[in-house]
Amino acid sequence: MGNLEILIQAPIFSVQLLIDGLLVGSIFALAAYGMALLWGVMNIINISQGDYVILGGYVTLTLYNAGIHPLFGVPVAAVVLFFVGWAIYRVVIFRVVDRDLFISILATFGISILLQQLMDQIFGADIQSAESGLGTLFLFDDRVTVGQIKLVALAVVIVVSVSLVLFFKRSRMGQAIRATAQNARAARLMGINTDRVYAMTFAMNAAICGAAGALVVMTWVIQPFIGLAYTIRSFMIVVVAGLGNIAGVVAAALGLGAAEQFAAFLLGAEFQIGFVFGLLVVILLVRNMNLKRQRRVLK
Amino acid sequence: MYRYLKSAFVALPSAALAMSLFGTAQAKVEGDTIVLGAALSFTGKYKTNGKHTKNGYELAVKRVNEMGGVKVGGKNYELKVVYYDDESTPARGAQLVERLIKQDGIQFMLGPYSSGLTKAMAPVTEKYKIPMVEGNGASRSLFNKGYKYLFAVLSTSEQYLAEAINLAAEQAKAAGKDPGTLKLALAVENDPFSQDIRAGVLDDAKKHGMKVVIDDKLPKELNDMTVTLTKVKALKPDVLVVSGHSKGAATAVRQMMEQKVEVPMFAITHCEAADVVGKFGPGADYTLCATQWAETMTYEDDYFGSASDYAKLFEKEYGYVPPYQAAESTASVLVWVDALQRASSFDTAKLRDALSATDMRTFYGNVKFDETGKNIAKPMVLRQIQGGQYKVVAPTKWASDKLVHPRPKWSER
Amino acid sequence: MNAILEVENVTKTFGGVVANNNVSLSVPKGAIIGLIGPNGSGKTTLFNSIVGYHPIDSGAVRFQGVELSRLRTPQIARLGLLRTFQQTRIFGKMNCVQNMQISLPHVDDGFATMLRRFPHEVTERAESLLEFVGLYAKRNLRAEDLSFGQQKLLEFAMALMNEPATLLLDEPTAGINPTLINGLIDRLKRANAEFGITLFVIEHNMRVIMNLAEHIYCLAHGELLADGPPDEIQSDQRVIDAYLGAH
Amino acid sequence: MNGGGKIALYLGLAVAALLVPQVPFLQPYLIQFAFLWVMILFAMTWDVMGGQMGYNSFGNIVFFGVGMYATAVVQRDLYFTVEEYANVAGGEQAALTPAEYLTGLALGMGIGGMLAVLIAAVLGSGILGLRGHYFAICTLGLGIAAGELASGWDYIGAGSGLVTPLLPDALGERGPFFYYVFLVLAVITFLVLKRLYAGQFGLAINAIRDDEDKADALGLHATRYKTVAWCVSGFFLALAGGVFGNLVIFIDPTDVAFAGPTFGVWMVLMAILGGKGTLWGPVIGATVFHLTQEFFWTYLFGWQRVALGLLIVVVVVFFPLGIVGWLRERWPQRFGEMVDEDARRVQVSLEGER
Repeated sequence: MGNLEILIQAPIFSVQLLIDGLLVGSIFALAAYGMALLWGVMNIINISQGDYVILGGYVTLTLYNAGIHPLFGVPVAAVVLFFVGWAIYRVVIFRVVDRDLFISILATFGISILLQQLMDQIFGADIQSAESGLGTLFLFDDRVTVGQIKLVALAVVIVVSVSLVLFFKRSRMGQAIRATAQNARAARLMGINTDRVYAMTFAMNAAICGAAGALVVMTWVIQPFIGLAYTIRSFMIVVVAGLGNIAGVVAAALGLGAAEQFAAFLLGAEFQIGFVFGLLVVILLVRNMNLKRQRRVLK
Repeated sequence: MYRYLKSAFVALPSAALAMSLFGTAQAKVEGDTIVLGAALSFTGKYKTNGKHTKNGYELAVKRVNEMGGVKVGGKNYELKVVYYDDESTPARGAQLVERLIKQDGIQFMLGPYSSGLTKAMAPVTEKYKIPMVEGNGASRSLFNKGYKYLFAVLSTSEQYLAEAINLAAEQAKAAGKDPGTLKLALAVENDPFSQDIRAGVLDDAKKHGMKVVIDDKLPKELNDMTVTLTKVKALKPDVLVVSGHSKGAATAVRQMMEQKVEVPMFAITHCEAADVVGKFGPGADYTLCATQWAETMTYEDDYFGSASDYAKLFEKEYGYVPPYQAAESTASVLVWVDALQRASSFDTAKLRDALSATDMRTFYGNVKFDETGKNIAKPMVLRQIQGGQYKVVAPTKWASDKLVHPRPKWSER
Repeated sequence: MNAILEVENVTKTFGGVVANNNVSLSVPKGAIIGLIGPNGSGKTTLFNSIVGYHPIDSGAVRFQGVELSRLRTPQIARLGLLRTFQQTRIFGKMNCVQNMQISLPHVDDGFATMLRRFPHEVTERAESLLEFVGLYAKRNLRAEDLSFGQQKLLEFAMALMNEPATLLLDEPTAGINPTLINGLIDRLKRANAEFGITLFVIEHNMRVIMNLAEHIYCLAHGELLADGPPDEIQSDQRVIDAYLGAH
Repeated sequence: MNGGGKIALYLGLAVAALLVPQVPFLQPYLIQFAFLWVMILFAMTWDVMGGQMGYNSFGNIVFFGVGMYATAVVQRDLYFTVEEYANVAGGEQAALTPAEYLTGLALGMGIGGMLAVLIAAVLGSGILGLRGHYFAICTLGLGIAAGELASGWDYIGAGSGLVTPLLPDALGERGPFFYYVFLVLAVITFLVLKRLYAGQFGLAINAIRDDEDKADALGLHATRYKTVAWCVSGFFLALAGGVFGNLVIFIDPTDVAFAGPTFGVWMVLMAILGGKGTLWGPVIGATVFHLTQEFFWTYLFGWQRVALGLLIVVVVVFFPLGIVGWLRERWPQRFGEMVDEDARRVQVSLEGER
């Protein structure tokens, strides 16, 4: 465990890992929040979640290649993805909303493969990135560096979260979505057009992911086939945080981000993704053991 | 609507059955055309390099045909290549090579892109005794299996960055230091090709007695190297070697720049493929890049003229500067042409012997195979990016410029 | 008569909400016992506690002298204490005969029994029980294609196939066509008399439970309110108040 | 279909399958057929869990990979040291005699199969407690984690992969050899599953699929059945994986062994396409899928994966019952689902008793 020694002898580097992890986690939080929204409102687990993130990245990249500053990609990707999400809902998702959960999982898996392959065809399989040109903050004698774009990402995450909370509290659509989440049948009886609510929810989720993707392409790199890792992270965060709990989602996302950085540092970078997926298995098992001890009423 | 959809599910497979079973079978030589076969990555993670490979093959075929084709047994034949898409996965590659040999009757094989795919295909061609000339499978483990029908025009991957280690040792000696005091950091992707690079580097480091302080494997889904770079900052190695195809190159150069990581020597592969100069401009300066071939080299042949002539022709044809992956591919076709003409026969056993006796000059470099089938007549070169230009700095024979060592600190640039 | 099932001071809370508070009751062997109470009075929770769907907070449940509160549902079922569900549960994609076959008692199951094919006698018995509940003609239909009432009957037949010593029935007549109810009561009684199965029945339909049970317990707000023979309960003011109060 | 017809059908299929390698114009396609048997194995073993038991696993590929690696490692370590194998000196191939090759293969498959059973039993005790989508996603994570783990483990070649020994010349061509090995494996798997489904095991896992709580309430040893089902599924997948490694020769940890995004998804799709939860569904589904895929590959050059994604969506959304499931829905009488008209009288009289 030579890596552990480094951290013990130079604890400043764990600050680096922590800061990086938290900022990374803030981007996970966006995608995870979208997933919680879909899951809560429509009872759909969206495997193509990560692919919307990557697609948002490509939208931003297209702007960047056209000479526009990639920060504009955040709103633009959100808007474009909103319509993509709407279209996907209208073509596929509305047919699986009320069906068996596994059908929606598999259908979104299909969409995921489809999106990946289309992105591969259109944008190529190479990794690409957009330079925000924002520079880097240097702390502690240059030993801790923070890309300013990551701070921007954090700011965007905060803005999006706050506006989402306001949206759900204040707007009519937001209230309709909450009502549908609680009881779709009752909402329908109350005259809420749940189909519209679902479409809106799905499109909003895609938009949130799009914004996250814009941040990803500026912070790291994108490539058509790396979406699934974001999906799994989102799922894991939601499982830990629970549905409809934005504070919990953010906290879990930040925690995951930090845990990943430390795991990669200590175990070696090649085990980072394996760590994420292994952690998923462990979390689900622990959760299940806890559930077993708790409430089960069968009628 | 649904009903039609459902009947389509029954109709489609029947049609598929008929078509896939009775697709046209081709022979190795059709009339006056010699048919070569290749499974390449047209989709998936190696898509871009698959395209370079195909363009390399195609340019060679076009040029050879323009210049009168291949003369075998007193008759001139045109060349043609049959392609399949291996989707960048070895499972598919193994399936396709069978298909090329058994269904399409291909007897003259060209290589796929990447060591992994070549590893999957070479044993099959070996089994059927079909010669394969390849330019994109560099892993040295391909050449210790005793394959008799595999020929590679490239330098094997353990040579890619070994030169950088020797360079560092030379610099240390010149500065009056013992190379044994140098600290080495490695961050290498977890795939056959990059792991071979690692093995080569480790061998040379051992030779000089260098100490390896970081030996990270990078994941295939790499998009962030912060943790490795944090270790670099903590342990301050003298040489940092990164290899992870294009994404490794791009990520490393970018994050080195962003996080102002200071290291005296920084050597990577795939600079050209990742276009680090175009993407990161001055941030890419002073990076050492390994390359199989550079258009500034002084090789020549009858088909393309000099290396730079080839580069011009390629750019005219496909609109971009040829990366070495394309040049290797073109050279592979030229090796086939040479062997076919010398053997003057379509017999695969004779062709194998002709191939193993190859000793020729091409725009890409000299080609002469050792008994394991790898090209031993051509060195790897190391280029350093200086002011946005690739300058050959090693080996000495080809060096056009002097190495800038150590890298200037970020604050002094 | 000795008690086959004894519930002693069972308390169960769900996150602060007391679902059962200090409930004690006993079911004598061979009897038909009723359990009534307004909605939300904790009847189903008590059933769930007895058959081990969730751990109880305190108290004891004994079946034929065996303490159940630490056992899990399938183990309890194998002891011969079976329950049916308020919202009928059957194996929808399997046909009625298969539903019956898999309901065979699993007491002696080992790894070898996994491979067992069902002998003719089992099928015979399955069919005769289906006939007993009037589903013989539909035995080859998928269970999900049956009407709701028929599914209830099937579930009952499955329970009989399992040869339990005691059967807990959660609202056996809920949702059943009134014209079929008499037939069902008759079959419940026959199951009790002919197969010797002790019945413990949650029922909302007063007419049914008065007709069926020989002794009735009444729960309200998670506590045992009253117990006694049907006539007594029917005229018990507290029970009447509980029902009225609940509405 | 009556009993005699059935036997005739089975015999006909068996004879046809055995004769394929003898037909001259099919000779070049034998490896394709071998892949077809692999696909059928994939679909059948997945269906034990996903179709028959309702536990939709995205992680069955783990067993495939485990079997493949176990077999390859046994084949390697039985006759070579790791060092020797990686660096066969003097240009001599790592050639085996037929007896050595077959011993290694058989032993490796045996060990791989047992290892898969062990893993299924150990993992199953925890993971099979998860229900529905939690199980699906958990197994998805498991499959990918296994691939990543294999990519980091040097003993099995890590990311550089592992090369399996070549088929010795004395055992004939690759085509017929792998054709027959996979044919035998597929047939054995089919027969074992057919036998299992015919008895209590089949009904029990069907019951777990339809309503696990009810199965629990009836006293069924649900956990035992679930674990055994996963072990059975894993065992045959591991055997298939062991041979598959020898067919493909080069084992890449994420693209060949633990190939979740390709094989892992295909096995689900094939079972659904054919009709999950039926005996013949996976076989038919795999056949249709394999042919369609070949068709896509040949005629949709470069766009085949797009078409595949589209196919998944269309099948899942519009055709979730699958071919056999649809037939069954369309003509339930053919599958024995009908009211027994003769017995109707009995029921009427019972209902009319009072």
